[in-house]
Amino acid sequence: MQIIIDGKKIDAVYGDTILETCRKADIYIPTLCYHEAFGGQGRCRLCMVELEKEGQKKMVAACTYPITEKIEVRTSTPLIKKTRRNIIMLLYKRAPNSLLLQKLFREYECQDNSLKEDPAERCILCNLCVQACQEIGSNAISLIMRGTDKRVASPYDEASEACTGCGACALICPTAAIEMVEEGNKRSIWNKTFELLACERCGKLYTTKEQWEFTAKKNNACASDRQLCESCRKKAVAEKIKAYQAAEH
Amino acid sequence: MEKILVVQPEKCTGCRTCELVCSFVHTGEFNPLRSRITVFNFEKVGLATPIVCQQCSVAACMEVCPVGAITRDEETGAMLVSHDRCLRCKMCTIACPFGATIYDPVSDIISKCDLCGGDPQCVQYCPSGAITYQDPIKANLAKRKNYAEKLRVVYEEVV
Amino acid sequence: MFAWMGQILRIDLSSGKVSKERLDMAMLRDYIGARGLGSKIFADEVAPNVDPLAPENKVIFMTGPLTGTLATSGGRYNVITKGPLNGTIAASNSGGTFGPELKFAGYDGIIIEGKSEKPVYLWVNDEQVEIRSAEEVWGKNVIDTTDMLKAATDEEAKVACIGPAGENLVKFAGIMNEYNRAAGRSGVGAVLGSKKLKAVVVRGTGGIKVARPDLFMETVTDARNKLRNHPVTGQGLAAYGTNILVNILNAHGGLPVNNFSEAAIFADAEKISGEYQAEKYLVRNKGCFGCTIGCGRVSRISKGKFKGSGEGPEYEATWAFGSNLGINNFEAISKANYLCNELGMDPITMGGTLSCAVEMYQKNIIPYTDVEVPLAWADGDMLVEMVKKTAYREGFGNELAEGSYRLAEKYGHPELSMTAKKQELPAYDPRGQQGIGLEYATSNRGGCHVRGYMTSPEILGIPEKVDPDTTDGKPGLLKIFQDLTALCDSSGICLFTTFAIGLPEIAQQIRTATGIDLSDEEFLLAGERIWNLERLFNLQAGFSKKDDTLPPRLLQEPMKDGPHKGRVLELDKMLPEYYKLRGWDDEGIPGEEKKSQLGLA
Amino acid sequence: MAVDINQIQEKIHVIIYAYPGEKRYILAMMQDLQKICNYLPREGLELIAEHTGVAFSEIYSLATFYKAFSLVPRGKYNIKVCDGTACHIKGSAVIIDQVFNSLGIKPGETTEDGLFSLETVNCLGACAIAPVLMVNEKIYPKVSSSGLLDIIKAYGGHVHEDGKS
Amino acid sequence: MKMENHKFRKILVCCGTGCLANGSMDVFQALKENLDPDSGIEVETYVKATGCNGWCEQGPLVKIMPDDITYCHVKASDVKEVIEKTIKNGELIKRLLYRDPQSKKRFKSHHEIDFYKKQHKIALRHIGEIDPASISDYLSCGGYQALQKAVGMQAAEIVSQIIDSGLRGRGGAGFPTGLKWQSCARQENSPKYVICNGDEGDPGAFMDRSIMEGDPHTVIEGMIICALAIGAEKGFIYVRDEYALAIQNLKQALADARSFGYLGDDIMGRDFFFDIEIVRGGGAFVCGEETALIASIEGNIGEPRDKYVFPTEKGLWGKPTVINNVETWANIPVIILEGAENFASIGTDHSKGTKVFSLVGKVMNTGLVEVPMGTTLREIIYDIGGGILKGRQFKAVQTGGPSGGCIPAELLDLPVDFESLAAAGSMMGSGGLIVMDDRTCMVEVARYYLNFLAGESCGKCVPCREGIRRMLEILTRICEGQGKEGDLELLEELGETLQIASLCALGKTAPNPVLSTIRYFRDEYLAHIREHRCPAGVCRKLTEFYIDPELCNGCGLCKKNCPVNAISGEKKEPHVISQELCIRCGDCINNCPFLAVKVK
Repeated sequence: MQIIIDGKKIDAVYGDTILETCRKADIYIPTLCYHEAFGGQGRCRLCMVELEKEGQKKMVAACTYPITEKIEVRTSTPLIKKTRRNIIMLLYKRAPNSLLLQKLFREYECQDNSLKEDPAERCILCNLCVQACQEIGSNAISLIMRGTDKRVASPYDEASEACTGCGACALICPTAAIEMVEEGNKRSIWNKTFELLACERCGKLYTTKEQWEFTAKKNNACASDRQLCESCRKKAVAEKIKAYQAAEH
Repeated sequence: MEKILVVQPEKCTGCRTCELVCSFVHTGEFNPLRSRITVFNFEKVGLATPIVCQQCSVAACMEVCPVGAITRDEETGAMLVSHDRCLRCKMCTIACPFGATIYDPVSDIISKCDLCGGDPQCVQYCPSGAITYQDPIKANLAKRKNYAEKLRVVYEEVV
Repeated sequence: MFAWMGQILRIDLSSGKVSKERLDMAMLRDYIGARGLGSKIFADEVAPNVDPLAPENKVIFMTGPLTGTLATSGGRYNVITKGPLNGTIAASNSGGTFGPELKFAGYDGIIIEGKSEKPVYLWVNDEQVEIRSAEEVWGKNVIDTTDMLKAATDEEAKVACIGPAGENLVKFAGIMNEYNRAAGRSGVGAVLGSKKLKAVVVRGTGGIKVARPDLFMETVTDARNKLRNHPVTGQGLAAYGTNILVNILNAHGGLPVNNFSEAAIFADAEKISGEYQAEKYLVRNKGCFGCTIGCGRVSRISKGKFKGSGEGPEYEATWAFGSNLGINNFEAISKANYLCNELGMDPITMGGTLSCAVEMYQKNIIPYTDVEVPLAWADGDMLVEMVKKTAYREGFGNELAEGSYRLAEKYGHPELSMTAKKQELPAYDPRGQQGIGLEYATSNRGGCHVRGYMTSPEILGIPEKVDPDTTDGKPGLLKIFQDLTALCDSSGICLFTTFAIGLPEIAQQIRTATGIDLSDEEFLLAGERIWNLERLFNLQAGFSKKDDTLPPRLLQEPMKDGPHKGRVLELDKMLPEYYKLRGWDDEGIPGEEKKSQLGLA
Repeated sequence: MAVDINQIQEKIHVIIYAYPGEKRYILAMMQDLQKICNYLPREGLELIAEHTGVAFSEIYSLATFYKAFSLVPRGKYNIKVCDGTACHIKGSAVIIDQVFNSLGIKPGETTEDGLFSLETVNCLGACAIAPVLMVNEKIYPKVSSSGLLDIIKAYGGHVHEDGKS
Repeated sequence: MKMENHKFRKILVCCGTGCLANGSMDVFQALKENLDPDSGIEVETYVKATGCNGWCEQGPLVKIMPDDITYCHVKASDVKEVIEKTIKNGELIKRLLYRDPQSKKRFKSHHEIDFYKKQHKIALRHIGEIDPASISDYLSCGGYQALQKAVGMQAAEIVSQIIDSGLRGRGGAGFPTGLKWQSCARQENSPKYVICNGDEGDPGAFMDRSIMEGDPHTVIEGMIICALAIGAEKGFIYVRDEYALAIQNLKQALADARSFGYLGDDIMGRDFFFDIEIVRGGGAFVCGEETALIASIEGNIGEPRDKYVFPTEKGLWGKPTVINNVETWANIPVIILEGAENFASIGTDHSKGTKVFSLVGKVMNTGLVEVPMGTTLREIIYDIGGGILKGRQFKAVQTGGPSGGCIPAELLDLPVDFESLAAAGSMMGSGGLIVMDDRTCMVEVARYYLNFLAGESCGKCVPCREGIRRMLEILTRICEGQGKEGDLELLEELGETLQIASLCALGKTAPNPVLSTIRYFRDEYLAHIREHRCPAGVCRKLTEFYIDPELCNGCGLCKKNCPVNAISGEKKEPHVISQELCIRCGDCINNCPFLAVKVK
């Protein structure tokens, strides 16, 4: 079906969200809590766009609004800009030391104001880490409390049995709010310390024991006798080929 | 029939041109470490062989991915990573028996051979014809005695 | 910065200090990299009269902007120092992966200065750089050294090291990287030996970016196709390696025999040819980093007294250990070559020195009391034995270790040393190629075939066939070849590519990689600048017009037989013209005008 | 008032397993659990996770989201001061302050002797008799600052003349 | 006064929360004990505990039927006298009758007084009249007859009746109920669900509790009719766990309805299956939002989702779901039974029927009142509510709870319906009406609501979570005398973003209390910001109380009520407040009969 975005006719798939449609058509809409693997959450509200339907205008979140009829969408009006600016200002005030928000704060020409800043906060509660942890199947962290007390934590803020130390949460975090520290052969995250698994061959610390076991449980392809890092696994294959060649001669 | 990358180690001169071209087309820089194909040079026995993703029919990377970010390209049969979908949990890198799926920290993506969308550049640039892109059955019949066949055996063994 | 990493390492072995320096863009633009850039830094920092084995001499490992890229055979790096063999500014060029690895680690080059008290090696692990003790590997051959250092650092690390020859200050010791690739000539290995630096070990995980990726790719693809489609680079060198030249030069009547004393035709050429090697001993072709040609020979002598394996021999070694010593046993030649690799020596000088010794022995100039075994032509066992003795300076080997010039001089017959500026001539009899004679005589590092490869037009007809016997036009052709070679070496690509590609392709590769917008001619001018820089250094080091010459045998004794029967090298016909074309005065000194044109004033 | 979890473990098991092991009964399980324990003991939450197959982190998330639940034991007398609008405009904030003045506890806290804990609730639905407070199940209508002191005294709280305990 | 003799008498004891708090259970127990068969009463009398009569101010209430006597403030100690005099002898006990404070006149029946006269009861029709725990009580006053009628109708006919009635959701935004049903009825996806939203969270509103406690069957009947109309198999009643009595009565009602064949298989002999389950909420205001409530029933945290696809299409477990609030359900049987037209004849053009309000705050008569839509605020506050307490000045009335706004005195003649309230910057919400006098600080009220919402926002979306927190930050500092120039503009700017960008109605309406008070009481804000003064004497950092010696006659009430002994003075002499000791609780000003305590 066809809809109109910013005055242009755009092909859209019935049921796709406005955001998905715009991404496909290379129309930029900023997001903070969107990830393709999870779909729209509607948390950050940065993707608000203006919708016109049967002569009625309203603002909707592009990441959750499904296209089911002929609509007209505008992705950049003064009101949208103002809304985005205020959202960014609010997040910046929450996590002023996040580089991403500092960048957005400048990009959207936000005005500073008298609201307090929390220098220690980095998390913007986009929930991507929690979703990642859920999808992976660990379920080690969750959103706890509510309202202004809401935060991401492991149960009782203790080391969670479920956490495999994979670090996907830290990598997916847009504001680098999740601290993952590696020192020697130890990795610490979410109040849990993991011993890193050393490649039997080169000694490279390549994953945690917990994650290796978790993966092996899910797919035993990796459960060979030897625990090798990626490059040594590659090399092991090459060595087999070498052995074949030696046998040939 | 989907074509596959067939490696013939006896033809490989170990020049690593494949690594260069692969890293360049995928990352914009010449960096063997970021290449999806890796050449192993056994200097002393005079053997070199590229190791590259086999696009396994039962692919551990795909099986283990929690969000379906690795899918098979219908046309080429290549296992493709959707970087937008990928969570960087790295389970695929742990699961791949060939170590052919790696995490590239520079661009923060899971990187693996994508067959360049059906025109593998390593094949295009390989000076010695050690890497070819062909019909698997033809390749096997024609080269029964050849390393390509041996290589498949090796791979099958590893799997 | 594109193509270049923009950063070099400076290692002071005396103090143990490691520092990193940024490179100046203007200097890069003028001297490109590798040979040119290294020579410029060397000439700026080192007094021309320095004793090559003194701590004040420096060794510079330098890559080019194309090193480590997809450029045509861009696997090269150069070692620049003042060579102990002859005291010229030496730029020894090697392939493999060491150069690219250094760039992946983030450096264009390494300047090594001073001298360590105890054996050390340098460990460059990306940005981490340290000087480590090499006590355990001191005395070990190249293979063991490489293995041990890889084990001590990183399995994937690349090792450039010296063998026992370098440690023992053999004047023609080389630096070996990845077991078999060599910065072979001029004795650069002895300089490292004098500094007690056993090896440089590098691991790099970074990447190289180019300025105009699309254009660069287009250029490289075009150049690579030219290489693949060219009969020499696409077929000949790939099929038979450099030894393809054995039969060609023999047919041409230019394959020197017995220290250039016979007609340059070897009766058993077929037995030492590339074709023979491929049939009997070749394991596999091998390419340096990013090379389309793959001229490298992985070979194996699987049985007999010369049992062994390794790489080569290449054409020069095959000739030096073969026809030039009257030896037709390819297994002996191979073994001698493997040993040179393992011990870290230049086979050209080794063979040249030994053939000079054999001639002197046969002429009773060297008394039999001075040698442990008789020195005879066509004796493979003697060859293998003498190679070992030389590296360890055992017995007569200690004399051989000084090179043929000092040996012949010692016995009062310097004219029997087939050298130019005291460096042994390679495998082309200049009496059959006037151009290569002028090349030898004017080469900035003495006897050398890769300072403007005149064999290409004179014998192979590339880019077009010229009469090898005429002197006409040779100075002009040579000048272009010398300048282009300097540019080619400095860019980081292999000289062999010039069989198939020329200035336009080389210049365009440098241009698109670096983003430096110079015309082809301006790039060639950089080659000329480099050539003149080397010349000026040598002049200041004490060389002069009188050194731009060749042994009297080649200038006076007519070729005994073959297509060039009766010919001598007519150097005097070409040298003045050459000077003139170079913008030098009659004494071979660069004129002010030339100097200011090149920015060398 | 804290209960000894070990003593009522069986009881906890029974109330949790009284529901099918489905996600939608988690809230009900928690409510029942809280009724017998007066808070949500960790052991009980773990049992709910086990029974329903829902991740413990999610159970914890639910337990912290809903205000009715407490993860720490509450006092013997749980004072719930209604801070609904009607109560608020009739001075509930003063009542809350006064509880702090006399017992030294803020909402969510328990006195050291474990006798009293204080909570504020959104609305007890007794707006007509505001301001109200509840001690356990008993509602007190139209509470004033001074009236509060009498209520606390009635439950054995020691209150000084100046309003400080 | 003498009454007729009746053979049967029932004594109805109000056991709503208000009356219970005042001891009505003791009264009920005492009556039961004293009315046992051996008591020698000749007439057949029984006593019933009923739901809330709404007149909480006068509780505990005891009504005697059919004489129609209403006794106020009855204590257990009065029971014997009531039995002796009124039940046995038909005598009225004067002192227990309601006495109008103005006219000093006493009334026999509550029906005679203004508080009830102006009301029109539909949703509350049975409450206070029947025993909620008895299905036969419900049946005896026409219960389940609407269902009986509906069973004989086509499903589409039921839906169109509801559409035609003009009934709009009583829970908040006022979406037309019939359209909701229609949309759900059209869905092909199954199963379908019916949900009763009993998560009454508005602080200051308690009509849903009252209905669930006092007339649970009417809710159940409404839900069954809906299930019939849309083809649902399963219903849920989501009740706050705090509403113990409501849960108890609903449970009883469900059990009775099942045994009477109104729930379960083959309802009313038709091939129709429907049952209802009670889900207890966990205490989250946001769960009053449909999608959050659905999430909560599913066993998730109560985070709402964008409602671009309505629950009627994808609701509970992704299935078509009709969700209405308690009061809405209570209207359904009446509409079906008496016809859409009848219902539509009440109210205004776009707001039909009646609305229950919980009239609380600084008003004489507090309690639940049900009036036709379009009744003016003045009628409700003055005619029904009896005006402002203690003769103070009316200042504003807050409608719609935390989502609503404050309406000032100049709008007292505003007819109460969905559109008019919205136009005034407020909303109907669930029907809280909180009356404020000059002792109410409007800035503090706004701060109060924001503080409430800061704790009740689910925290999912940024504008709501962060915006409320920041608006609260500003309001708090204004209340503490740290307000800055530009604060009001920033509040307005943030408020706009919340309204535009918040995910659910909680966030979208959260700025209403702030924006409406800025709109109508800007001066009061400026007094705080510029003069560091709280005119209402509420913001403690900005307040100082003093006693006007001219007005004080030394009665000592203030001194008696001061919790910190900050007031001194001899009897009949003007008293003085010590500023050092004063904690600004306001007990003195609230208790002074002479208005001698003033705010500086």
